[in-house]
Amino acid sequence: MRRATLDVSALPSLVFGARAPIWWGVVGLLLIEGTALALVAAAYLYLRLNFEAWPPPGTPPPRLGAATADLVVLLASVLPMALVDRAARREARRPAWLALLVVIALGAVSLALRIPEFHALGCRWDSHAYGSVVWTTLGMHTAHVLTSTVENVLLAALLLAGPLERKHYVDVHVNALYWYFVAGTWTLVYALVFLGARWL
Amino acid sequence: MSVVAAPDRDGEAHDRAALALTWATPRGLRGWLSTANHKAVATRYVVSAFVFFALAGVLALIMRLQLAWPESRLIGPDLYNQIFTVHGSTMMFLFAVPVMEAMGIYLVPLMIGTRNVAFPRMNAFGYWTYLIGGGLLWIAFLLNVGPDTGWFSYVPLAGPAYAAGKRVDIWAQMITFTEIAALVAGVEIVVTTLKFRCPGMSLNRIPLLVWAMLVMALMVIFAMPAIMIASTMLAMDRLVDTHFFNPAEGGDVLLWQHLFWFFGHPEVYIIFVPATGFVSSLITAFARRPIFGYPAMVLALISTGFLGFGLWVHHMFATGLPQLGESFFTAASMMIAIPSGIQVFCWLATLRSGRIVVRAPLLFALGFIALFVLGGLTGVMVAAVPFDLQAHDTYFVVAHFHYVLVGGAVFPLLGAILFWLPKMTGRMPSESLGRWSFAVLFVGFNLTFFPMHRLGLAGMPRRVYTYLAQTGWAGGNLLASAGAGVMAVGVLLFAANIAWTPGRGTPAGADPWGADTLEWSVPSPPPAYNFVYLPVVESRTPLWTTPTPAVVTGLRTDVPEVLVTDAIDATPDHRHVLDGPSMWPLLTALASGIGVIVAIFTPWGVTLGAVLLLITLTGWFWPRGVPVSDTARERA
Amino acid sequence: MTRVALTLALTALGGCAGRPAALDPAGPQAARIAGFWSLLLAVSIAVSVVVLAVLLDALARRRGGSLPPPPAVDPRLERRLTFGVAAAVVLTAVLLLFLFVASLRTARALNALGEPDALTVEVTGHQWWWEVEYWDSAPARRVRTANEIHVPVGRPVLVKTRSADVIHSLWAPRLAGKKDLLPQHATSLWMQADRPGMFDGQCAEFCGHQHAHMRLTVVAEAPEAFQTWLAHQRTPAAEPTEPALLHGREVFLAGPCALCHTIAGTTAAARLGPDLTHLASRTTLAAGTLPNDLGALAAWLVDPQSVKPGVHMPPAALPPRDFQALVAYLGSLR
Amino acid sequence: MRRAIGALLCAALATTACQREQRRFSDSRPRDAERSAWAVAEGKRLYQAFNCDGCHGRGGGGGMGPPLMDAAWIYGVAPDNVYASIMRGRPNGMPAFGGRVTESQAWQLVAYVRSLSGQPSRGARPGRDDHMQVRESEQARRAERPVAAGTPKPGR
Repeated sequence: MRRATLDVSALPSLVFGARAPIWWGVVGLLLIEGTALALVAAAYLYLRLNFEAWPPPGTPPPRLGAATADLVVLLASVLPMALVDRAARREARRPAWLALLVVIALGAVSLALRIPEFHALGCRWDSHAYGSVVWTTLGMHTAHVLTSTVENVLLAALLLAGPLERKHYVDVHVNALYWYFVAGTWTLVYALVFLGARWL
Repeated sequence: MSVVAAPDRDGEAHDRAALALTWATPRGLRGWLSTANHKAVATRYVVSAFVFFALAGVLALIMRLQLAWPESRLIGPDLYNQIFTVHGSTMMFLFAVPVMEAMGIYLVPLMIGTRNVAFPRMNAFGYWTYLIGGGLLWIAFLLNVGPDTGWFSYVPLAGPAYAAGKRVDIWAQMITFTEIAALVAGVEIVVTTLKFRCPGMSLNRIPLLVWAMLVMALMVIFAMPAIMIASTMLAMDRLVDTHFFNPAEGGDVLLWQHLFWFFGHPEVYIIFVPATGFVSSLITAFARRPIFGYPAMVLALISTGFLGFGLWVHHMFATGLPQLGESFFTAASMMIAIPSGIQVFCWLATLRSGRIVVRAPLLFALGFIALFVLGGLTGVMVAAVPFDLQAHDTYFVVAHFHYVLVGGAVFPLLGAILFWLPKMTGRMPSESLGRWSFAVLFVGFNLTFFPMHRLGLAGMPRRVYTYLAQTGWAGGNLLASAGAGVMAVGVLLFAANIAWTPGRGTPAGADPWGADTLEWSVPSPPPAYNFVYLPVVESRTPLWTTPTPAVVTGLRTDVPEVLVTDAIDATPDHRHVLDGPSMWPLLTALASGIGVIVAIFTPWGVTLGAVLLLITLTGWFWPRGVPVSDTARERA
Repeated sequence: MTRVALTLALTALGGCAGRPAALDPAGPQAARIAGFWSLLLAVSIAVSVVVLAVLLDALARRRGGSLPPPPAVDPRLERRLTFGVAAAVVLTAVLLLFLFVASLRTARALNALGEPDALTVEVTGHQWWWEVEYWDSAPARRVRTANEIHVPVGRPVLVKTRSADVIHSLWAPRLAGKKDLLPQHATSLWMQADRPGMFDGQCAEFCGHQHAHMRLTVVAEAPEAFQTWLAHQRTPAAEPTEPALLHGREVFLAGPCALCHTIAGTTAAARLGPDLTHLASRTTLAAGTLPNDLGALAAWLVDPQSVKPGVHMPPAALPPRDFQALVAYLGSLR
Repeated sequence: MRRAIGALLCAALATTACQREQRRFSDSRPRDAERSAWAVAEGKRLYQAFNCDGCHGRGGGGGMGPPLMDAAWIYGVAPDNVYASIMRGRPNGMPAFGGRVTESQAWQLVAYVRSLSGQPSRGARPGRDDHMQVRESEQARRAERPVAAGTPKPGR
């Protein structure tokens, strides 16, 4: 019985970008995290309607120092991550983990800056609804930075010394996507938490 | 398409043996716990969901027993509140959404001609997380720590001030588990449907059931975060004194209702949309013709998906919102009746112009049409603000949502179970038992829920554990309770049919119904790798138009490799090796489970969970053993 | 088959014992909604009849017994069906638009009830009873009662609703739609009774253990009768003359009752529980759960938990003589 | 039959869990109020309803009356001592609520007063209430180690 066949053995087994299923998986994660962050922002604005003064009396607007530095650090970190991404596409192991170490360092700086940022909020999570929503927004983004940095460390360890396979370059490539999301959403969280207290 | 001599008989046998070896799951308990096969995980999901359905059904019977006559002292208010809350929460979070996603995870890979879902291990992780969530709720309930503030847990009643103890915390954490599982399955179905279709299955050749699952999965991705944010806020309010819902400190009790119903209404469409997919498959198979108006049906599904997010405020018409807002949401709530109408009209046209063969699965689809039209119409009624002010939070609404959820989703689901049981178990269910279970269920359902329309208009509010004799509600409630008994008999008949089939049903073979989609081209029950050679599709009804399709060759049989195709017109793009079985998904689910459950008692549970997750996720991610993809063939 | 027969019999028995409350309006609000309902019902019956007819017709034409191979689709029938489905969809859209316009008009009519001489009543929801207050600029003339809203017939009433704890929902189906009582946002509800009578209602938003027994009665009476009732409610409790009643009052003031309740004219002025100044003039006890007679009052006082498990009222652990005197005294508070 | 399974599982798992969730409306064993989160929450409601916070301050911070959230106990921290303080009163202004507060209410108040300084199990202590937040909720506070304080300074 002669049936027409479609031979696919010549097709590549390593692809990058939107061709790779893992890319879509990470985009799915970003949609979920993005929706969650957007809803927390919506709750922030909704609660704003219950206050005459924002932030409420007795709570100073948050100091901008640490947060602005954090903004610079995170936006700057996009550059080395782009290098990691290009190195991964070229499957160049050394430049990939070198650039990744820079990103990890910047991530660590960002995490370190979070401590003064939480103090800069000028209130506790249980002071009032403003404190609750501000701590939650900042806390959520900090969790993203933490998980993404831990993931970077894991990938760097794999690139440095682990049993690396060619398919892991795709993981490094899509991990850059998640980092861009983390750095990008910081602008929204920064505007909301630190500038929102002044303009809203 | 190169015409190369098809692999001859023993070449195919060799490939079949190699594939069986590559895609096999290790034996024994360890194998059972570590499987990543989409059919194994999906079957467990469906079985667990139906166990929870039975448990919640027993609770419904107890509630009906308590309400059978006025001022009954069978059950006190405290236990009754727990029972109706666990009944609602189990049906919505532990049965309806998971079982629809599980049917998707079972059927989508088979219907689009691939061998597994996109991320097999994550799929297993999703199931274990769901199971832990279900266990948490039911063990707590049996320990008298079941939530007692309703499946929607409105604040401030569910807040720290008026809900003492850990009951509502159990509910909030159960939500976290079930929503993680739902999101995982959602992403699985989206990526599998977009990237793993067999060659030739362009967007306009995707079966309607797969379209329904895709729309559901996308709705899950955008709806579930709302309930996770809301339940996390509630848990924080209750455990670490945040003030999201504290009116005295700037919080807002309506914030909870907005966040909950922004998830709540899409959730009921997440449950309903896959049911339309089942009905389309059933009607296509038993009207012996392709579905009428395929493009209209797909557009109806997509518009239902979008519109579902635009009408959540119709649950809050009685909270005194501004007039303009209410009219907008009345319009949106009425507009969503149009896509549903389109689907019903297309089904009717298909039936009208087909040569109908009546079998038990089709009866459930026909029963669905009758019940869903009634439910949809009462939906249009409560969409209008003036009438909703009379009907809101009464038994009229209880009748409405049981007509659209039981009539609109459970009936098609039961029809789908009967339709695909031969494929899952290899044996045919009993036709007479199927018909009898439908008849008893249909009569019992109407007997139970139709009188509730009248009870609601007579002033009976929801969630009352008893009522006074002089209210005049005794007759309707007794009738509803009797109907519930009949419905229970119907469920038992259906369960008997399912239990009887694997043992003594007649062998079904690959295609007992002569249906049109790809899953009927593989043996029943399908082997672990589904297709020896992936099919090439040339039409919307592959088995009817090209019974012996062209096949894809060249995929490796020594590694679990699948073909990844382009998202739009499914042209082959590259070969992709999937992960095999592993224990890490179970361990990761346990790690997150321990963290979330301990977090009920102390906030440090979150840190404990984070540390455990770090360990298990590292274990899951860290590659071990022979580098699979870099084998000699690749380097050559 | 006997079970089916039994349940059918029950249908006749339980079915239509009179028109349901929401469709037996006694006020303009409920009347408008009932009118709108009959429009909705008519449209729904028509649509469901048409759909079921088409379904049964399609089934009646079925031919094949076994599973024949799929036939070629007849293009002429296909075109006719396409036209039919398109017409049905357009008809659906038009019907929905028509219902939407009707809904808007009804909603606007509902909100247009307000007039200058409207009576204002403030209702505050508590866990599991209704505090009803007739506001007046002079504090002395303010009347506070519980679980009953007296309204003059024919005069619009603005019910300002608020909650003291969780979310409740005030609903008297024969008079108007329901409105939630929120602890934070002040909401209001327009209501008017066109004929005298007692119109029962119940809390419609789940509010805890005794949500089922949080009932209220709207007593509509002629304007003169309303004014005499209001004037009577303003008077403090009558001074007891008989020794038993005097003793009953002492027991009330000395015991746990004065810690929660108010009786105008005595030292008891706590507002945790309902105002008992004119308790005996009310038609029901315990938020519509018990009829207002001495036997029910005694049963309620001796163990409230047996009547409404979970209620915040403690049992009156009093010696029998004091208990009888207390019951007699409370029964005398016309 | 379901009650049997519940009881069995209750024994198997942490028994304090179901004890904490016990809603005994007509209280046969009022002294056990301390282990039931619902009873402690009722005690918190009564603490505000009977105006105990008027003298002892919102959340037991102290005012005319001595603070109840610190470690110092003038008349002893044991439930019976606190019960006696409530029902029979104490010198320097603590009225006797004997006839006015019923026994089960008194034991709920005792349970709440002891939870102000974190005595009963953490799981049973109430969270924040829906009023202005003066200080941490009872469950968020550190448990104090009770110390017998000296005789009260008159007229404090």
